[in-house]
Amino acid sequence: MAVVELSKVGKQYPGSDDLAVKDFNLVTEDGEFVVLVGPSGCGKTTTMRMIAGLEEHTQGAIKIGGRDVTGVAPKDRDIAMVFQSYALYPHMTVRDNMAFSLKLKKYDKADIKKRVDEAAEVLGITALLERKPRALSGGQRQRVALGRAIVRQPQVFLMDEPLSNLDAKLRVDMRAEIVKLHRKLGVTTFYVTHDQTEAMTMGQRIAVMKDGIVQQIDSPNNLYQRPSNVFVAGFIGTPSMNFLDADIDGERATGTSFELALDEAHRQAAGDRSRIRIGIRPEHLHLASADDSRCRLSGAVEVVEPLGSLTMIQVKVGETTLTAQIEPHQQVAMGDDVTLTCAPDKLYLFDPESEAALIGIDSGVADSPKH
Amino acid sequence: MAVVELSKVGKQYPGSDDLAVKDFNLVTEDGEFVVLVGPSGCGKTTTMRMIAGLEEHTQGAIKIGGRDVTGVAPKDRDIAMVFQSYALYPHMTVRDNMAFSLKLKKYDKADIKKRVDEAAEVLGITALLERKPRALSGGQRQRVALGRAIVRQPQVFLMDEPLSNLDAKLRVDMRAEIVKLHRKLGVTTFYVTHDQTEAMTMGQRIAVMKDGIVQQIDSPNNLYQRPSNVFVAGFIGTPSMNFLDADIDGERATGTSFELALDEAHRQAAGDRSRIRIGIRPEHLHLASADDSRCRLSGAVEVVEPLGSLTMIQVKVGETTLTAQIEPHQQVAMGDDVTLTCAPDKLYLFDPESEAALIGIDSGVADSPKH
Amino acid sequence: MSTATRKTSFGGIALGILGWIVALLMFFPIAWLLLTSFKTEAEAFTITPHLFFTPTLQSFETALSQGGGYWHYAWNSAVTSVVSTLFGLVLTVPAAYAMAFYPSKRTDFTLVWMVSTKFIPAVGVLIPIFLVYKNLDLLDNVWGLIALYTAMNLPIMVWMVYSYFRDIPKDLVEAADIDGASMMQTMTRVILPLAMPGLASTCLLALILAWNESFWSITMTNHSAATLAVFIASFKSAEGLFWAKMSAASVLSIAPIVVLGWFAQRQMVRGLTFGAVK
Amino acid sequence: MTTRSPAADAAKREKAKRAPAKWLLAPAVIFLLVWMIVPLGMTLYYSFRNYNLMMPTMTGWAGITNYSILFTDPTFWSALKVTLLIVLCSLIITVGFGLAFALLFHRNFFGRGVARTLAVAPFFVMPVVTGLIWKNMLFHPAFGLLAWLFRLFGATPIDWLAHFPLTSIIIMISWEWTPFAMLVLLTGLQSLPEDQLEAVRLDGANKWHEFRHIVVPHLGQVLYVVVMLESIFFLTSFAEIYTTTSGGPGTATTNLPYYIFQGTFAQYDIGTSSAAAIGAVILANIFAIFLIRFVAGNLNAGENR
Amino acid sequence: ATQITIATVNNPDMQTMEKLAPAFEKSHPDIKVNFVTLPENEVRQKMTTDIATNAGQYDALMISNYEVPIWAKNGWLVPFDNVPASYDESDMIPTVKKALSANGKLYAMPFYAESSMTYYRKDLFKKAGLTMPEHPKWSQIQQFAKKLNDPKNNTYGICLRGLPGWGENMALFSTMVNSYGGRWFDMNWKPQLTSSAWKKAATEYKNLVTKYGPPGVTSNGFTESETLFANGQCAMWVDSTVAAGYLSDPANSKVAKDVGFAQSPYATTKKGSHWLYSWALAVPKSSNHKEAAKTFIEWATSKKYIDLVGQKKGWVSVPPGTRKSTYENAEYKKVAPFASLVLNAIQTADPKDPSAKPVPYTGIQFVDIPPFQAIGTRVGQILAGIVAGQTSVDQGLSQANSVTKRMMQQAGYPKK
Ligand SMILES: Nc1ncnc2c1ncn2[C@@H]1O[C@H](COP(=O)(O)OP(=O)(O)OP(=O)(O)O)[C@@H](O)[C@H]1O
Ligand SMILES: Nc1ncnc2c1ncn2[C@@H]1O[C@H](COP(=O)(O)OP(=O)(O)OP(=O)(O)O)[C@@H](O)[C@H]1O
Ligand SMILES: [Mg+2]
Ligand SMILES: [Mg+2]
Repeated sequence: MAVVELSKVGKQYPGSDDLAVKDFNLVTEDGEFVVLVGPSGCGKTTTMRMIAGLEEHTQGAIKIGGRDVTGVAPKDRDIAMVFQSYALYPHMTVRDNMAFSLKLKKYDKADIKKRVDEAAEVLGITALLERKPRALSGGQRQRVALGRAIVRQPQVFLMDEPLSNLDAKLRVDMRAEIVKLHRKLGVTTFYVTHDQTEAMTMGQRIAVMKDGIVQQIDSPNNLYQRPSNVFVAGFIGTPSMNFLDADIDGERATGTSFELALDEAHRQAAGDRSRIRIGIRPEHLHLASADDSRCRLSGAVEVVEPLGSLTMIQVKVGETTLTAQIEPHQQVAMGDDVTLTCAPDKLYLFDPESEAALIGIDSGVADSPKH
Repeated sequence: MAVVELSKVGKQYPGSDDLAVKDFNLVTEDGEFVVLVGPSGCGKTTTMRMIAGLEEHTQGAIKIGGRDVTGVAPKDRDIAMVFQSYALYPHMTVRDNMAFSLKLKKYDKADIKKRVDEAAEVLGITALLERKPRALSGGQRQRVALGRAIVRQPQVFLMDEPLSNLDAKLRVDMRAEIVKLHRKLGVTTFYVTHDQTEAMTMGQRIAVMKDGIVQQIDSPNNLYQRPSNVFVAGFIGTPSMNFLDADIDGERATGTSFELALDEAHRQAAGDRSRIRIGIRPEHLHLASADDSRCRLSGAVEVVEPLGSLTMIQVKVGETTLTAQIEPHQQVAMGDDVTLTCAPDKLYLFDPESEAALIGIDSGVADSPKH
Repeated sequence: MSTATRKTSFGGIALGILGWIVALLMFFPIAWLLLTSFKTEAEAFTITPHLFFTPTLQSFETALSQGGGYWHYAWNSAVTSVVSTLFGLVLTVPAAYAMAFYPSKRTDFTLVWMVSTKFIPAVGVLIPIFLVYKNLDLLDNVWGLIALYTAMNLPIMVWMVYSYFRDIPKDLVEAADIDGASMMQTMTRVILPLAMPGLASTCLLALILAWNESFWSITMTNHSAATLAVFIASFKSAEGLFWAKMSAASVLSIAPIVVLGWFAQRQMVRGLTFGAVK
Repeated sequence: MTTRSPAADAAKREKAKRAPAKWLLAPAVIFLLVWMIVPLGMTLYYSFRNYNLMMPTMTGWAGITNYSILFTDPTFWSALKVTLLIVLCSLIITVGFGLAFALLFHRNFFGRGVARTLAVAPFFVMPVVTGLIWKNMLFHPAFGLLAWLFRLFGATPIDWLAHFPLTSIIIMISWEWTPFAMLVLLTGLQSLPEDQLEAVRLDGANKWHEFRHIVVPHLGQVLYVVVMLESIFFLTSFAEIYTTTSGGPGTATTNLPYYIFQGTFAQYDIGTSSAAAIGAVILANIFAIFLIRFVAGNLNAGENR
Repeated sequence: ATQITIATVNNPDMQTMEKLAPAFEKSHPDIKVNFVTLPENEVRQKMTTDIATNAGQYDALMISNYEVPIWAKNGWLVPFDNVPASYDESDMIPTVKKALSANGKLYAMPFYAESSMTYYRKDLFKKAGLTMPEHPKWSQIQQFAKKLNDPKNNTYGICLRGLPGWGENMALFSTMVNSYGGRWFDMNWKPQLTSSAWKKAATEYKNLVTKYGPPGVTSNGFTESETLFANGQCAMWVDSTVAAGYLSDPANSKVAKDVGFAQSPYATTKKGSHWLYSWALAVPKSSNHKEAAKTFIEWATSKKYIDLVGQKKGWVSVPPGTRKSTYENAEYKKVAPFASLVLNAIQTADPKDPSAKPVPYTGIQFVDIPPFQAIGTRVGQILAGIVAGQTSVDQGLSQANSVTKRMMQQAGYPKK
């Protein structure tokens, strides 16, 4: 229930030369759900810790609810956080761990009990309430850590990979619960995850970071459709986008053992560049049916991964290995020579030098209103 | 490079009434890659710890390489383990953490350096080698924990969610590296994960556990196609399988606002049951095109989740909410009334009482040889 | 087959026996003292030690009544050591907390400085302190002794508590911060419970040091504030060697702290593993 | 508006965040300051004065006479040597045995609680009583138990305090302080994260490796405390010497505190004793700095955050 | 009532005084007496710090004839000017009175006084066919010791003080030095510790205690030796006269019947061969209750008090050596066969003339100057070192000599 403003926020750890986070700019909306993603070590946790006040930012300014919180102690920022390392109090039972902040706020005993019980119910840890953390499994500890945050109604939620140790099913449930909670309380939330599905389904906006620098902050769909550069394009979407460097030759882009037709929009986007980087998502590559000659990539199948609902194959095209997602019933074996095709409007173009995006795709799907 | 045999292995934690693991039976092949999956707290870590000898098994017997290891100290079992909690040595640098076991074995200095450097390279932590764990991010720590295991060539690898804190891209890379390593060394490996893709792609066999009891141990494809019961069916596959209880009425199975045609095989499997539980995977549900009348489920769309490469929708059919996976270009909005359809041979049938499977599906895809 | 019985291996038994040997050897001098205190003087003072004898409480009776009565000294000992330990704790915990969780460049220096004050031999500052006490009218005064002991133990307590605090993972403090705990609350509800074994050892140490202190109590008190150290000293006389009586007095003087120590050390080694930090 | 670098700003904020810490620290610091500065200042002052309790007429500034008297006294130097010997030997013994005992009592065995309780008991004993017990009942060449044991095995009893005075003192001090080391280290062992031990076991470590590479580094901080505190007490050990050997025979067991004590209570020469006290303080600080620089550098690694 | 605090040594006689104090309080209802009773060293430290810093914690001090003249000279003590006639000052043994006076004024009242003498076991002597002369020589003592030494049966030839300390081994040893014709200082305050008399005395002493003495002699002081003798483990013992009563008391002593007495041994001269020591009560200037303190002291050192002890504790236990009347008392004579010997020793001990050669100091077993306490302590330690075999006699004595020289210089000697 507060707007969080980060302007040019940066962090340099003492004893380190590089900035762990650099020039982070972001103004959330009130009650927005922002997801931070990025490779390991890119500065997500650091950003969260700066918002929480656990780490002093060494550059820029942070405002919460309009107030500059520089120098404000964590406890006065009214923030709840799920730590990546859980940081449970080892000497307290699960119940006490969860009730701790409420007790400090002198909530009514009955009220505390109610809230803790509710949260435990939601998290499926009711049976564990009287245990100490050391008698819990990894996932159970993580849920307690989550529970400790959600019993509160803070101004801002910070959740650092709160579901990373849960199985898929529980994860989906927890995800839904967090979304529900967010919808109910409308608390501005920062959420770190490395799970694409989580990021895409939960985030109203997603900030993609790399090496401490924010690459793009945008809605999930926009990130998917119009990534701002090669990094974002490659990072968002699993399996990740295939990249091919090609020469532009009039209407066609050609490279070793492939040839692609470019439509008008793409040609324009490419401008007068003679070399271009093309991005194709695995789900847009299909086994060439009949003779769709406009877009063709041939090579030998290197890997076949049947995943049940679909099958992933890797095809060596020239020097590049492309990943394609095919239907499970399409029988392909390792070593087969196959030809892949892709609709021209599903091609992403990038400048090979600057790696900036030139054109994305438009799946026609707008971001659905979230939460 | 050793066969691991678990016979009727069980574990009861002191001070706890329930068994954390019960009657675990498994004989690996030499060099097999076994994945353990199951909900949080089901006993995966406990199982691993018993194999490692960190926890005494209170029932049954464990053999490694034909030798009963009951009472054998962990250090004499020649096992490498990646801990869920990392368990890095806080006072050693990353390099020393990784080199430690080799130093103990009095490997040659140069050899140690080579191995550590190689592993660090693979894990992308070369730049961090001289840091102490406390100056690492969560994912970096996890990779160090992994590195500490893979520099060795033990008899058995135990990996407890070794990639849970990594981003999708890195995870795919790491996954590939682990598989490569496994192929190279042929070390029998137990691998805990809650990531379906990891489980399906890496495991030669997957053990699905629930409440300390193994539900099914089988190849990934078999698990997907022929789950032994409702739990496994629901647990394997994301999003998870939809279940509908229906009355059998000759050739059809009917329930509130749906009606499905059963083919011969299914009718036979159902036997003379009058009530049946039907399972349908989201990827087998499609928006009904034209008039496929054999299998029809109608309801209102509750949730639309566009994930880029596909869109997930939830449809309320009778009292049940079904998840379906549709193409992103199929425009559906919340509140729309839709009709879903499913090929009859994609239906799973279960006994509603015992929850045991009656018939699975056959996608025609055999397990590809792995590793 | 259950394997839970593995613990009783041969090595385990051997180490257990070793443990007991160590314990008995260490305790032996005290046991001997105890034994002697129940002997008559004649039995106590023999070339060949008497192991079997009829115990007598005679020595205790004499010892209890010496120098105006044991209880007066015991009470003073108890008051000075307990109160000085409490004072010490009140000063120590905040200081150690600040140093452990909000370290600055000066922290190390402060610590060294504090500890370095302990290196001064007591006799070296005896005359100055005596003069100061004389002027403040604190000679032979329980409060004077308490202040002395507090100062004497403070650096040690700070140092110990500091080191125990440093063992506590920092993210627990951070978690408490986030949970909205004030510094005070973090200290009392998170840090102190976790550092309990450490605090217990520290307090015990302070208590023991104060209880056993003899130099200051002999020089700064006469009677009204005299502690057990003075009581013991009064047995060292030219009257002859009365080992039994002296042993009885010694037993009486160390008994309370030994008993307390035994209880406390159970508390301190209770064991607390951190299961919460990943 | 002043323009400051953001980094300096952050540093300032960092400082501001620590501000309450100052207040927490203040009472202890002020208390100690008053307690130590006043007497120490007076001692320093006296060390430059002529001040002998027995000769009230001999007063006035002494310049560095007291110091020159001190430094030309061979006993002072031998006291220095004795002090260091006591500290070093006792440290090695107590820390060594303390660590061994701590590990022993960290294991579970039958009656461990009771055994541990017995083993720590010596630490609770007053140094004065320790002196009495050892001097009279154990070391005594005629009536001592050790003498009896020697005779039992046909050996000639040793007059410990006369022939091995320093060894005897070190034995007594070690007997008293080994339990302390053990107790503190045992407490330290309790907080050793189980998972690190498990990791190292899987890494193929035997008990020694486990101890050397995990336990010792983890105990680093605690070990450091033990070494530091024990150094303090050993440097200033007095009661044991006072009750047994009185610094003798000769000056074999006269350490610095006892030397100062004699200066104060046999010579009543406060001036020279003060100079010696200042000398002791300087020695102590050298020791402290040594410990902090070298020992801390090696052991501090065990910190756990 | 006025509260007075008295610092005393916890010797048996002082403990008796403490126990009898209620009698005084009864007869002087306006005075209440508190005791601070500690061992000699501790109490001396406390008293010195107190009096030198003018702290005024004590109203009466139990000090010895070593301190009295020095403290009196420092102006720390109040003289006993107008002692009531009933006190009968003239009854005091003159040597004792002289030792407690300075500038002709009495600064402390003797509580008890002692000299030294030789104790021996009549039974053992008889068995060995030996006789102890009235006034033995050290050489004779050595011969006896050699004959009587029987460690197998836990009987040793001779027990002598070995515990370092100016009041312990040095007290005895100084008398030995004196009787060998040695002295501490020449008339120019030059230390004489390397003289042949010292060497002879030291060699003799070492010889006696190491060859014929009990083990662990360096930790035997008066107390330990007394216990040993009472336990029947010494054939001879040269020490303070106060032990006579204790040793004759069957309650304490296994050898009460067999103990014999002789004069203190001598070598070349009888001068200074036995010491004079007295515990006496004095009033410090810093006291706030000087009159009350005096009243108490006069009571505690009076004839009446001696009678009181005689009645309550038995006549063996009365404080000896202070009053002639004690030695004329029939009851005392009855229980104390040694009485005349002791009286003689005390009366013939002359601190003013302790050595065959002239000396600039007073004191037999000590030198009555402030630095002596430190010197005696240090030399005592060196002597113990000699006995323990740490240094040779020559080395030890030359070390002792230079230590003494240093300390004398430090204390500003020779004085103009
Ligand atoms: N030390 C312990 N004492 C008592 N119970 C324990 C202890 N450790 C684990 N348990 C319980 O045993 C069960 C199995 O735990 P385990 O750690 O094996 O789960 P897991 O399958 O690894 O779960 P996760 O995926 O959450 O890590 C859990 O219910 C847990 O609460
Ligand atoms: N205390 C520290 N001192 C120095 N460097 C640090 C410290 N903590 C983190 N870093 C470094 O700062 C960078 C950012 O770390 P951060 O923890 O924010 O990463 P992250 O995005 O949360 O990664 P992950 O997904 O692996 O948790 C990393 O390169 C890390 O190594
Ligand atoms: Mg992180
Ligand atoms: Mg687990």
